Amino acid sequence: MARHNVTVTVNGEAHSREVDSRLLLVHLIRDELALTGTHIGCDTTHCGACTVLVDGVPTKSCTVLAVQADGAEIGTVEGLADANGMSALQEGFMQEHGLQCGFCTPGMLMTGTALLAANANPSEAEIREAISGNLCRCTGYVNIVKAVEYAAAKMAGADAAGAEEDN
Amino acid sequence: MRIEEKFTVSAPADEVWAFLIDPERVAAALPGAEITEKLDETTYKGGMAVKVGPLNAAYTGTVAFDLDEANRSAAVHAKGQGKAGMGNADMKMTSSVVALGEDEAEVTVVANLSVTGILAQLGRGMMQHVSKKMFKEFTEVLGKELAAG
Amino acid sequence: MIPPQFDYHAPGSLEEALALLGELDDAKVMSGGQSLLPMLKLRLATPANIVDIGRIPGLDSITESGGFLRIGALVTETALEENATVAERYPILLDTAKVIADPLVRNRATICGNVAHGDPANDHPATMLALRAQMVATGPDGERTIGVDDFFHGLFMTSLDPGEILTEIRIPAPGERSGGAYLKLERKVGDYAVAGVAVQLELDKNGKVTQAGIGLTNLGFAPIRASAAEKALTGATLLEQGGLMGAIAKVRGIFSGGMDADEVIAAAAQAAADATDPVADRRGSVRYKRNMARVLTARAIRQALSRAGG
Amino acid sequence: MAPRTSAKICGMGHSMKRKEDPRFLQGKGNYIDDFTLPGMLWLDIVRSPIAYGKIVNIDTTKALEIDGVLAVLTGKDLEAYNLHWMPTLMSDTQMVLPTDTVMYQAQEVAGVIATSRYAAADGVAAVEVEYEPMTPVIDPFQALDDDAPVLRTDKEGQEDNRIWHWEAGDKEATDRIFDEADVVVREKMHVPRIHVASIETCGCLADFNPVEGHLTVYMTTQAPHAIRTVLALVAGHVGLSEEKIRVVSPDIGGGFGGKVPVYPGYVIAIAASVVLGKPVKWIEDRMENLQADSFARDYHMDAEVAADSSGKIRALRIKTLADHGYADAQAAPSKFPAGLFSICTGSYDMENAYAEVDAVYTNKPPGGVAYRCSFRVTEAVHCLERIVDTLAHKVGKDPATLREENFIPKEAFPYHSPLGWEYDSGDYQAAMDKAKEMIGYDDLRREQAEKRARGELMGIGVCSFTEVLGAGPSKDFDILGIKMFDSAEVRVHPTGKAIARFGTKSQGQGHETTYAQIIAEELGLPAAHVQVEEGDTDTAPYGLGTYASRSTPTAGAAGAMAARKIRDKAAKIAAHLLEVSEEDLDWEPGTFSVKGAPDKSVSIQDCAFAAYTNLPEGLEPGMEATNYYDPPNLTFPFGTYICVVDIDRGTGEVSVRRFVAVDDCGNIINPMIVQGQIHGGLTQGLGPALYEEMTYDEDGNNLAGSFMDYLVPTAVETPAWETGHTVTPSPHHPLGAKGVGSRPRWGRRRRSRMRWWTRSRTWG
Repeated sequence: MARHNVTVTVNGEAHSREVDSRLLLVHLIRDELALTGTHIGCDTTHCGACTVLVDGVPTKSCTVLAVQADGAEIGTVEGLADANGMSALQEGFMQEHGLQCGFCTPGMLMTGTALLAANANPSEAEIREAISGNLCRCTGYVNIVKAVEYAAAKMAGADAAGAEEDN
Repeated sequence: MRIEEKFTVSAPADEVWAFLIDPERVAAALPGAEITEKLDETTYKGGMAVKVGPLNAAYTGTVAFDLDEANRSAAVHAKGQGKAGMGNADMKMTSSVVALGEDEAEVTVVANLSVTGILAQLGRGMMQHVSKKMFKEFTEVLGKELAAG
Repeated sequence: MIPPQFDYHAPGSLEEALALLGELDDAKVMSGGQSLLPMLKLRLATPANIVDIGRIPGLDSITESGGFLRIGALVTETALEENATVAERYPILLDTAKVIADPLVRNRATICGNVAHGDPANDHPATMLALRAQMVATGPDGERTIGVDDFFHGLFMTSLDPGEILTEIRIPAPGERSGGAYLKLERKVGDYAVAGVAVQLELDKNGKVTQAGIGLTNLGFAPIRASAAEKALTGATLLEQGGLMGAIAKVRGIFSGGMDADEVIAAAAQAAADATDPVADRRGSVRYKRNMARVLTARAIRQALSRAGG
Repeated sequence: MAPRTSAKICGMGHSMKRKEDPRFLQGKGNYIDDFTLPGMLWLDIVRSPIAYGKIVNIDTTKALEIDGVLAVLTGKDLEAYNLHWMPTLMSDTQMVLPTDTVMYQAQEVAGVIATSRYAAADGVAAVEVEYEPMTPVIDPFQALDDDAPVLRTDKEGQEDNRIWHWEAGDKEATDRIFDEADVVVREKMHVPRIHVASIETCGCLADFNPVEGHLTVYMTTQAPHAIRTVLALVAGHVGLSEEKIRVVSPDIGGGFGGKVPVYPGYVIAIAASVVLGKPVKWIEDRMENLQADSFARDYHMDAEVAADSSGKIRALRIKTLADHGYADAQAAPSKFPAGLFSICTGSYDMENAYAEVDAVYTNKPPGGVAYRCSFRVTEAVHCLERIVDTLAHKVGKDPATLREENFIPKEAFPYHSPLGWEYDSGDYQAAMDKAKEMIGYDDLRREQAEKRARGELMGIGVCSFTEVLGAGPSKDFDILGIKMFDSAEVRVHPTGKAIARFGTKSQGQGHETTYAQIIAEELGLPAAHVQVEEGDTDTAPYGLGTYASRSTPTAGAAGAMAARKIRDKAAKIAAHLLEVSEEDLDWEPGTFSVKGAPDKSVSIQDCAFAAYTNLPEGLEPGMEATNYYDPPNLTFPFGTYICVVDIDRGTGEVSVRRFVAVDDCGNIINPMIVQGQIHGGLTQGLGPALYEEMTYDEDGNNLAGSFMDYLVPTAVETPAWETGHTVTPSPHHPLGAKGVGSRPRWGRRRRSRMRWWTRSRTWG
């Protein structure tokens, strides 16, 4: 079986590995790079627990080969918080009780992060549609929707504050 | 799963009957099927490869014939096991031939097919489609072969 | 679930890809991989080689030119959903893309992949039938164009040769008064259709149907064109017309004993149902699925009419 | 109820943000597949594609040729150590690996051990197993036919497929009422076989140290202590005695009852680790999880209600057939083979009742887990609420009114039910009133009447349930003989910070937060200063674990009681510090002060420091306490749920327009968490009502073995749940709490989607 040199930048850090053709991206992230925040929940591309950002696009990493991601910028849950603390969306999940067992949460966060990047003020229906590829068994989704709304409001507030400062 | 087919062949009933009880010819008319060994007068070893697009399934097993010459009715019991945990298939099929005219015969096939394993599980009626198609191809080949013969 | 072993190839050009397909034994083309990878993980498919066309430049554009909408091999469902031309002029395509799998899968899944997979449960094939699309297959001897009616042969089977790649789908540009809709009944988001119906209608200036295209999803061994239903609609005037012309048409209709619009639509819907050959599974019985084909066809016709600008 | 403590202390009634969230939100949770040990090997399992048959031969040659594959374990290998069978929690037996016969599709047949998960998977595909299929018994009714083959030929004296017969109530008296009743309604219903489908599958990492003879098992279990005991019982004879076993249950990605049983994979991984002397990891994939792990429900119920002509319920009679698969592997209390199904008289006062359940073997996976429910309570509620609805239709009464007229009045508590329960407290009308008001019940009924007149379909469903939680009091409740108490150990350190350990194990319920709040409530220490630990059998006190909504009623109470012991000791220290007698002290959470001189006070932290530095004479140093809490009774939470659905007449599609849930779970520890639990329970009720069902074809093929066909609702199908609550404290629980965490309460009047002709009375 062919081996391939793969270089990916994960959360801003470049990693090179030699991998088999068939290695799944999620296993590269979890097993080779030891970033275990990205989870595996199904085999059939339904649950979204493995969602990561590939060049900014939320992607189910169990349905992508590691070689396909060669050269890509990958974002995982470990990259969401920075020196200033958790992101607005992470904070929203905590404030609105958008998680229980926490297993689907990293995938939800990555999908939610991409949604907010594309749509700063999503409606409830848009949020529900956006996370429809991410299954959650604990929360009933109500509080996940609220968490995204919380983050949108917080980010809008921060933007407004920033704009005022610029003025 | 029960499949029932009735079709007419433009050939004498004797010829149709001779075809239906010849394992080699039957296998040749079924795409993917082959007879590999004769175990005794009525039992054969064989295989069946099902290829549908990128999907591959191969079964190996035995075929046993139980013929009722007087009524021109053949009971065939084929059972096979899939490779790599694909599951098992079991088919009990009775085919009977009735002459409709000198050069025309009617074949009635009643098959009970039971398939276990992932192909049956995927819940999309895939096996029904595949077996329907196989029967259709079989009857076409049968019709052609005999008409040509 | 772990895929079986295979060798992966990522050609940088179409020529290179075609050469690989020519050289390699048992090679399978992959674009978005959203159908193929799950099949590999289930070990239902075990190709020795995978040729990933995802890195070939120039295959990811949607353009409208020469009387066609041209969808390249690597155009994703998401790209289709976000395309302004599609939203404005081909709403049936937008309808279709939006009900495929889920948004994350659509970020990688391609329209051409959806079609080339040859799965009668996939949604685009029916829409392509309704739109009378053309499939552009590129092989070692160059391009050939396959009409959609000659493309689908059955479960996972198409007219594509093993050495060919579906490089483009061409959809005839819609006439001035035309409209289409795709309706899918699904058990939940992300599921294959219980039944799906694509309807594309072209009207003349009097509102008469000049051309009808109807395709059906997951209702048989292959995507189905509901020809009798199309015929039932063609030539019929299904829109209420205002003013004097409308009144005259109505009176004429009454005297000629012709069917009114509701009756025509009902007849077409029934004809679509009659064209189906579904199997019973967890999505429903044969009878239920046939009925759904009827109900959805009627609804899709009405929506197509209203989009045709009533 | 307003919180008694300040926001800083954050005791009961505060919606404290969860202490576990920061690690989950930053990808730093520790789930089972996140563990890696040096030299770790991988186990993957060969499973049967057929439902029933003989194993003719297992050929491992090709598998062993694969690079990285080290060994293949079969039933014969385990038989050499007498490890091929194991007991279930219901004292039945279950195969670890078969030696001759497979009993259901996806049953474990062999274990492949390899150096990577990829090699192990290749090994599984290369093991060639030859089967001789037999005709499976799939239909539980046919399983009882005289000519049905006996499936459990391994069990001596087993002459048919019946597992047990259970009954409750006075049959004769009940029959008499039925004979003379004005009205009798009857309905047959099936609560389908479903699956917990937690997003994390099951798995373990077994690490046997051959030098010390010590085994550590990291596993996704809701009941680590019970599992350790079971492992010791199964493998004690090969030297794995209980003190040599440590079970560590890390963060769990959802349990819902499905992570209580011992699955064969765990035992195979342990056996492999013992044989190879290396750590062995086994992680199920989704299809294995859905197809082989314990199911829930699968009760075929034939229910009848006898009433007078006005709809006053007089008696209830239920005959049930329970399909348990090939082994009874429930995790129910020993004396309750049908769980707490006898709560089936629910919220209604009636003269008598009789319920019986027969359990049968079939060729399906074993189980019967308490899925988001207290042992068969969901089945009981479903059965009763549906038949009560049928009665309302029969006597022509509004379903809500009929319920109200039959409620046990609040003055009647404690109430003795005809099937032997003593309900602790309740005010059913209050919950009904609140639910009706929240949803605007009367307006909806009017709208419904108008719509139906126009031929449109709209349904309104009402359900008033009573649950029974908190198993349980030791006089009645045990699992494999172990009494169903639970435990807590609280230690307050000199600086006034505490660690509290419990015998339960959270799977998302937020124990790290709520338990800290309970300690905070009792001791006045800020909840932020209370570290909660669970799941490590080496450190946590013995407990029966978290399932069946028992944690707050048992372990929560144990935490409160342990904290009270500490407070009693702190009072002695405070009296010493303040130089007064104990009787002269007042207690406000966190502070002891002298009666009449509130400025003369010491804090609980002062007392903690003094416990290590400045003790009154004769008092034992330190500040810790342990409590094993044996509840005096169960708790009986209740509520009313009302749902409005619109139905597409053409397609039968059901969409939930609104759903109001009013719950009464007694005093609430953390309202935010309780609301979250209710949302989750509702969604897991929506699933089986409209989407989820494990079905089998006649050949025993599981037709819902992946998320392609096991339809877990997404955010699009799930409505925006509306919740409310009333508070009726439990008189016997130390905190007045009743527990929550269950509540999948959804009717399934009709599987409307599949029936486009949906009758207009759907859910009406």
